[in-house]
Amino acid sequence: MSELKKEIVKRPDMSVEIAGIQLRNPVMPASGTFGYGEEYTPFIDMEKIGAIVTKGLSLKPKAGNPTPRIAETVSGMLNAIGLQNVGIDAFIQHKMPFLRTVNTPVIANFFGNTLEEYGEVAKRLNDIPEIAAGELNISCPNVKQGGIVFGTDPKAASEVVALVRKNLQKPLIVKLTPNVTDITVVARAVEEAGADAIACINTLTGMSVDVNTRKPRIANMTGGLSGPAIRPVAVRMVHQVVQTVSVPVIGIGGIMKAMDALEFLIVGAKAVQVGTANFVDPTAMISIIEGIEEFLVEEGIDDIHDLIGSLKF
Amino acid sequence: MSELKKEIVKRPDMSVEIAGIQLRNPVMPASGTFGYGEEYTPFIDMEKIGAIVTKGLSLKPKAGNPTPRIAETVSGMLNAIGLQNVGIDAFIQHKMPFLRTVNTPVIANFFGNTLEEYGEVAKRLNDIPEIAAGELNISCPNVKQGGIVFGTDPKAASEVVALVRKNLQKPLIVKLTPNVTDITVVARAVEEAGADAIACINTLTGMSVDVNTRKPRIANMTGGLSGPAIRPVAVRMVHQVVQTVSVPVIGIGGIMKAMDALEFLIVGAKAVQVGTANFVDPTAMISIIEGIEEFLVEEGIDDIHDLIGSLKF
Amino acid sequence: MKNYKTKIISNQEISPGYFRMKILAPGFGENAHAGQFVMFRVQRSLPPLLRRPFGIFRTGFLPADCDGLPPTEFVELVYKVVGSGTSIMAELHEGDKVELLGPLGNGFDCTSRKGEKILVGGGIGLVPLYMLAGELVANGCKVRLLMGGRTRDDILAVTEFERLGVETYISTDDGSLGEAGLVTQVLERKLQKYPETEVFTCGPMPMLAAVHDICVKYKTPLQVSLEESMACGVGACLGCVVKGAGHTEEKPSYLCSCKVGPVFKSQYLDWSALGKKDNDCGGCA
Amino acid sequence: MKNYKTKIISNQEISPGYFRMKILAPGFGENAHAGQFVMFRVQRSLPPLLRRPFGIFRTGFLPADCDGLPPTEFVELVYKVVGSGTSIMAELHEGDKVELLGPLGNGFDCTSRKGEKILVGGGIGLVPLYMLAGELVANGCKVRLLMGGRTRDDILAVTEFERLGVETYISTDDGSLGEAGLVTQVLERKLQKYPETEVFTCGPMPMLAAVHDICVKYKTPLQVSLEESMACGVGACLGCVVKGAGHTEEKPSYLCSCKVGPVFKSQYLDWSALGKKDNDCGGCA
Ligand SMILES: Cc1cc2nc3c(=O)[nH]c(=O)nc-3n(C[C@H](O)[C@H](O)[C@H](O)COP(=O)(O)OP(=O)(O)OC[C@H]3O[C@@H](n4cnc5c(N)ncnc54)[C@H](O)[C@@H]3O)c2cc1C
Ligand SMILES: Cc1cc2nc3c(=O)[nH]c(=O)nc-3n(C[C@H](O)[C@H](O)[C@H](O)COP(=O)(O)OP(=O)(O)OC[C@H]3O[C@@H](n4cnc5c(N)ncnc54)[C@H](O)[C@@H]3O)c2cc1C
Ligand SMILES: Cc1cc2nc3c(=O)[nH]c(=O)nc-3n(C[C@H](O)[C@H](O)[C@H](O)COP(=O)(O)O)c2cc1C
Ligand SMILES: Cc1cc2nc3c(=O)[nH]c(=O)nc-3n(C[C@H](O)[C@H](O)[C@H](O)COP(=O)(O)O)c2cc1C
Ligand code: FES
Ligand code: FES
Repeated sequence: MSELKKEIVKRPDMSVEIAGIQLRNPVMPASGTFGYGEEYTPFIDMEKIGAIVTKGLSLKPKAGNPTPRIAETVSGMLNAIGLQNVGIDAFIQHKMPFLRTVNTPVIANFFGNTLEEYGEVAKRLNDIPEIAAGELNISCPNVKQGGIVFGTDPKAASEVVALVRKNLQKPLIVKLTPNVTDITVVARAVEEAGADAIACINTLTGMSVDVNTRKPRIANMTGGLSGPAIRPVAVRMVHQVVQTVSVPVIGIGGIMKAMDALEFLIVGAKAVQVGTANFVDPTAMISIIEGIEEFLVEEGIDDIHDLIGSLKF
Repeated sequence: MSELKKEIVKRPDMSVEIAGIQLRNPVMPASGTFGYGEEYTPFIDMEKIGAIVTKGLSLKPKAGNPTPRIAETVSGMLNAIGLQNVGIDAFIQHKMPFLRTVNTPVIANFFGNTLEEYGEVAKRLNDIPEIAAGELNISCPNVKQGGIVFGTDPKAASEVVALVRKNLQKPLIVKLTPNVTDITVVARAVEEAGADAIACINTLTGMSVDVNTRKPRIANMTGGLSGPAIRPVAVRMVHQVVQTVSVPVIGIGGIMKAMDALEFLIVGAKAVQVGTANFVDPTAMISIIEGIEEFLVEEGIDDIHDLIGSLKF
Repeated sequence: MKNYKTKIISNQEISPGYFRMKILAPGFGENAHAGQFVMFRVQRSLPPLLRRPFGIFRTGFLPADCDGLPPTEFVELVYKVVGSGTSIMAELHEGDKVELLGPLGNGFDCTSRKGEKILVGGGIGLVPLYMLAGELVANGCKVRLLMGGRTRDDILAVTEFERLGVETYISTDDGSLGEAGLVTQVLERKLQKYPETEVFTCGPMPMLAAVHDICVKYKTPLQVSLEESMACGVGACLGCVVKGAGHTEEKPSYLCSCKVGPVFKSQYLDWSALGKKDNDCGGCA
Repeated sequence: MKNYKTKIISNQEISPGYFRMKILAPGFGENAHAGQFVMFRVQRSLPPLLRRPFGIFRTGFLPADCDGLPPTEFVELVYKVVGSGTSIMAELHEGDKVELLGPLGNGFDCTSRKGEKILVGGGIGLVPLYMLAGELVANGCKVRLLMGGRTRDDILAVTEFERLGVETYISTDDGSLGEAGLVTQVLERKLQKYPETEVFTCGPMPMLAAVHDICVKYKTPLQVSLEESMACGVGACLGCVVKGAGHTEEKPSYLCSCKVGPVFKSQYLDWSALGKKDNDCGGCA
């Protein structure tokens, strides 16, 4: 783009609203890949990104899985962290002080080991005025129902969302697992149960074997596959969900650069989350925001809403 | 390995039996990536591989989907060929003459547009003595049930397998789709309905968007994701199915080299299929066979059965 | 048709963004015809995953280095850097290992010797026309080549075509070389002047479609070389098909462009569908 | 701690399979301590996906090229080619662009100045000990370095350690350099001779475990540098944890080896678990 053109064009409006929260742009980290925000302060300006999303929080601290917990695969990685986190109390005490200093909406990702616990964590979030919204991770096994993952069963998903909806006095984003036959069924159930927005996808369950030791490469045997390898599955599912629900959808899965984020926006995601890319390049989100803005300018689009959902089909 | 050692060790026994068919080694092409065999004769010796698996056959010729049908993704590819094939009659007339000349078991992959058609194709396969087994692809939409894919519903899967089992007087391999919440449920249903072996996985449904044209990169909008990107998902599902059923399992998904095939064998697959890799390197299967043999020699294993299922967990 | 595991003899930029790559390929030439192609494996590791198709620019022999040694046979590609694969190719050097499947597909049919021949090439579409021009000239035909491109940088190998004895006519969109305008305008003039002609073309789809329309208008036989996305290049994946003439939803006709093509007689193609992407129906694989 | 988008000054093989890479890194040295590490991005394109962690061998300044210009600051890594990422690194050249996150983690604690110091390094584990030796010598400590390796090729930078004023003792499994046998045998002899000592170690896990056992036996304080698989290097992913002393299923204690470590005081670790892989429980992410 010529210098001249750069001067003339006014900067496009990148702001979006998700579940009632106003974001300066649609780019935010994916839970579990950005710690509690503070870890990345040396590398990026927290007030340039759309929101901060915390590591998944539970009522009590959670120790997580044995190691090795991560393994690289072809254009992806497997992780089985096991939702290790400091617990909601320590979060309030040790992590919120930093988050309060940042002028960017904070979204608290959370989960429970039982239905009741989900409800309890939701209640505790009400006590923290600086938390803009809760992001409910339903990709966890329902201990009571013999380990069936909440998010793979529309009824269980609906139940947990309804309970959380009742307890949480903040906007509620529900994050879906891709390990299902038909994600639209779960999306619809979750919308009807009261989700204000849907985020997808979480990781695909995968496994990798060290041929020389004949052991699984992560101790937990299976782990969640993330990174560019899964992007086509994520784009497909986000597209399906957008076609199904009327609440806003946040697209996640293998976004490394602006072009990748644009795929999700074009199929109709109103915002995107960047996960594994933060590990590869801690400044990835900034490049993505700049790249989206540049694309809008080059395409002569003033408002990002004119791009969102502009898929031709 | 030293020359000396090479002379002393006897070549390990690589032969396996799948559903009553004796294979000289456990490596064969995945349906749809090897045409009807003849296409690859300039590049590899058909009598070195374990079996030949044909493109999916239907009762009538099938034209397939509009183009573009394929697109490369990060470490994978999307395809929506739409099961284009010559139909069973033309197959017998034009493709069998070549296949008869090759001293390698031929497995006919097949499908139907309706339940009845599945049954009809199975019957027609009985007329071809040189077909060693049928491989039933249940990843197709059931027209009658509103397009629900046979293989994603244990009841529909069971029904189609039972019908085919009744009609087919040959060993029956059933090939599963990975686009399900719990592949073990379908695997069990299919085993109970009479499958002699299970092959998995078929492709993961994915989508990719050309950001500049804002159109899907394949005309059919969604396509099947294959290649190394999906291997962790495939290894996980093969492991799950091996733990669930007692019939032999054929592992498929992202196998590019011997090390990849070994992952599947170690988790318990009795044979493997190589798909996308044939496009990348038409001699891939030969390298894989040689690589497995070399690994067995180096590990001092005489019989491949001592490797199969040797996962430590 | 063979899988060559071979190495690069040279790889040079010949115009901004255009490269010529000479690759060692013993025995390649005797089976290669104008219009055929190769599937080129950019590197042994990812990315890219799939091979990339490239037309054969020419085949030949390097002069023998020492007395007594046989001369070195090569195949030469000319490529434009457009994406990830060709960008990596541009970085390759003499001696780098590459793999090559070929020669593949059906090339141009040069059996009709009567009349004059007009070749219409746009940009990188000039590549297969070089070998074609050579064969036609050898057959004793009068060959005229209409070269089109966006700017002068897109007009390749003019001198080499002329050395074959080909009459060249250049047009560029911006007028930076030859006539300003589209190559199809030149074609129309030439067809008015030389009605007894056969046309051969390769280039971007809009150009091919325009050439087709003109040839229909002048009732001139036309052969076109198409560029479809390819995965296997050998007729196994069915990813590269194009709609044949008379294709309908009810009686569909798909032709494998790697096996039946990449060169087609224009009348056998469904021109209403070509170059358009459409999203008709569902299906599984 | 910063993300350097920088370039390579030099990259040389120093022993079969071992390389030294000097990287331009202004301002790096003033914040770097012995035992810290960097997350190195092998190349901008895939593969590999994730960055790779490497210890800091040393930091320093190149002599100024011209009068008046400030001297060039660098960080130096020493790495062994073991897999896909390090293989690609071995092919990099002067001037190639690379990215570097660092300095990261907590290094060795050198505050205790009393007594003698014994450093035990196995193979590539010698890397962080070089900077440590420098700091300890500067503190006025007497430093002995026990270097272990499979063969003479695994014994790195002996002369450089000696130039610091370090007493070196070499042992190799095959006896091709120094004493034949394990470095831990030498350690035990030294501890018998110099009981008032502090030990620092880095190397393969079986060696670390053996060093730990010996130090427990001789009641000698020990600091170990661990190598866990890492994705982020900054404490965000929780992929790199190790079990802390007193870890139980009921009261689990996981320490982030990129943030709390990679150097730990040995008594804070759960040695019964270290170096063993175990598959206890399920979980989602
Ligand atoms: C029969 C045939 C002959 C060809 N001959 C030449 C030639 O002589 N010189 C030349 O420069 N180019 C030729 N092409 C086009 C060439 O194959 C593409 O430019 C190349 O594959 C792009 O690879 P990439 O990785 O750089 O681009 P990508 O990053 O993959 O994509 C860039 C563009 O190239 C297209 N493309 C990608 N893969 C393929 C593929 N497998 N087949 C066709 N198009 C693709 C994409 O649709 C996209 O528009 C030919 C194509 C065919 C089918
Ligand atoms: C704090 C720390 C400091 C290190 N310092 C050095 C050093 O100074 N010099 C040196 O040569 N090596 C060092 N290593 C080890 C180095 O990180 C690995 O050798 C390197 O990551 C292997 O990459 P690869 O792609 O070549 O191997 P891969 O092909 O990925 O794997 C080969 C082996 O390396 C291991 N490995 C792969 N990725 C990682 C990772 N992210 N972290 C740890 N291990 C991994 C694998 O488990 C496998 O056993 C250090 C590791 C850590 C954690
Ligand atoms: C190391 C790691 C930890 C994660 N932890 C969580 C978590 O605590 N809660 C959650 O909802 N998702 C978690 N995820 C999933 C990511 O938020 C995201 O959905 C997934 O990684 C896909 O995006 P990506 O391909 O951009 O990484 C985690 C992912 C990774 C890689
Ligand atoms: C171009 C293409 C066509 C395919 N056609 C079929 C088919 O006709 N029937 C079938 O059962 N599977 C088909 N498949 C799926 C493969 O057989 C295989 O299950 C899948 O590609 C995963 O293996 P891979 O990663 O090794 O390619 C096709 C795959 C590709 C890439
Ligand atoms: S490219 Fe595979 S059939 Fe033509
Ligand atoms: S490597 Fe990510 S937390 Fe340590």
